[in-house]
Amino acid sequence: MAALQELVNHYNHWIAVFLMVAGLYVVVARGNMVKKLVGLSLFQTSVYLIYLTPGKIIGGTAPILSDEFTVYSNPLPHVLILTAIVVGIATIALGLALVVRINEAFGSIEEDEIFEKDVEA
Amino acid sequence: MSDQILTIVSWLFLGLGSFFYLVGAFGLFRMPDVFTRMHAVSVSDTLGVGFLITGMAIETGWSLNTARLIIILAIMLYSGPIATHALAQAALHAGVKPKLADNRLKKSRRISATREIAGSSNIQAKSSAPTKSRSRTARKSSSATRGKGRGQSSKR
Amino acid sequence: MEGLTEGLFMYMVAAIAILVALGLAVFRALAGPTVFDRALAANAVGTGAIMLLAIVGFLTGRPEFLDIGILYALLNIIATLAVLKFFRYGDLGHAGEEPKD
Amino acid sequence: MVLLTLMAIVTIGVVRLRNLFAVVILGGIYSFLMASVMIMLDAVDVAMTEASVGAGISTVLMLGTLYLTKMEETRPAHTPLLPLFVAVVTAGGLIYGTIDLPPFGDAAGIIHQHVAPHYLQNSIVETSVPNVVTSVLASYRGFDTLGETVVIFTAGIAVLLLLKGRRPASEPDSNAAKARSRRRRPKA
Repeated sequence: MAALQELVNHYNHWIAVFLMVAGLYVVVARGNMVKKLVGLSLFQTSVYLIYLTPGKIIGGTAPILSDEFTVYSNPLPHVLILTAIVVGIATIALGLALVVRINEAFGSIEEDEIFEKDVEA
Repeated sequence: MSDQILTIVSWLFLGLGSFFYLVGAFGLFRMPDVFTRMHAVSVSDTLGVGFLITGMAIETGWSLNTARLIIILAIMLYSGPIATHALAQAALHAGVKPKLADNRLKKSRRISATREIAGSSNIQAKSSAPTKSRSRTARKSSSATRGKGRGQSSKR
Repeated sequence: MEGLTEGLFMYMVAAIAILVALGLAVFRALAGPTVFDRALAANAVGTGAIMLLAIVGFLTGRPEFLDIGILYALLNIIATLAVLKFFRYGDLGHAGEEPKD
Repeated sequence: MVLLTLMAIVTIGVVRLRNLFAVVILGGIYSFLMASVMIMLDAVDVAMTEASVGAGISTVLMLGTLYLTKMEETRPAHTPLLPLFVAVVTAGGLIYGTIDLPPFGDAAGIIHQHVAPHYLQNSIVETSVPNVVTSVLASYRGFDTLGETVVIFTAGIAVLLLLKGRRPASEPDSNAAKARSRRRRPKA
């Protein structure tokens, strides 16, 4: 029973940790640059989840004020994450543009092949 | 009294919607190839969503939320066929052959008959490897009818 | 769910049905042999997200958020069409169909 | 919880698949699921942004990049034992860290004590905007938002500079590049 309580209390955190680690793994282990960027966005999304989780209050409602409700979830993480999402997509767009340029210069988006060609050149 | 009737009616709609939605999802899960799966998804996209939204609208009564629900329903009713059409066109263009489609063609009747038996006995077999086919229109029409038949039989 | 009165029971049923449907669609997206299966499953997941949003709005008593559902529906069709156009023509900006802004 | 589990499953798919198209499509699914989770966590504004950015813009951007580059990932050359080890160790440390976090949905958590009550009580008086997120974003933390806009502007300029000097390999190429830079505009 205590274990179940623990699971309910921390399930969001654990999933966020899993997503984060999966993103980290993709970024580190995969050589394909587009895949790396997907992993980067996975990592970012897990951070959103970690931020938003403590802001929720059970029985609370979204922070749009209304006369019928008194308990609201915390609006502060929402604001931070809004900023983070928009900055994140800017990062991804820049990374994708870099990938396109790299593909033009080296004819490949695989890390290993690029290293080989770089050594040759 | 009329409130109660409305509640019961909305419950009915919600239950029917849930049922059809599940049916569509199971079709997506079990159907053998892209085109039949598309057919199954259309069940949940039209009947399921339609019943669910109608149920919610009845529950809400006349308000702004009803208008929102109706807008969502309209968008989904328009966008569903467009997306499905584009999907079918793209799949055919890419050379994905509808499964069990060629038993209407005379020349390969015998082969396809055996294939049909194999296919119907093993519904969850994965779609066959994409092969190029020249006579696309004939296959398309026959696949449509076959897809419908299969979908209805699985629904019961 | 402490506020689970009888009127909300059917919403719970619908929510569970949609969750199951989402699970099946996700399975198809993972297992689907062709890319079109995945695109179809993505479309189904988008639909499920919209319906879940609406149902949850009614469950928690704040159905004002249906606006977001409209946005989801529009996004869903745009994303699906983008993917399919990509497969059909191999390019998003094909044949002058790119919107001129 | 079910949604979170589904997200984890989709993540496994993203990690394992090598067809980049499938990865991008799964990324779209992932974004939709994430947006649903955010709805559950009462973050409706964030959910809206995540759906439009994650499922809309980034899918389209990734597809454009895939068109300009390659569609299939090569098989990894060496077995990823070291990254796996690093990932598992990191996961262990992070999970150890989560034990001390306040339980989910606790109204007595520290986060709810300090700044947020002020916003919730006073924003309607001070800014007369019912949506607290909007009032905080645009009024209390307006400079943050300005900085964010500057970041996007910089990124847009950088992308333009990167893609501008491209030699046109073929006609549709330059079209797509233009489409990419054009599509970036309205978001900023």
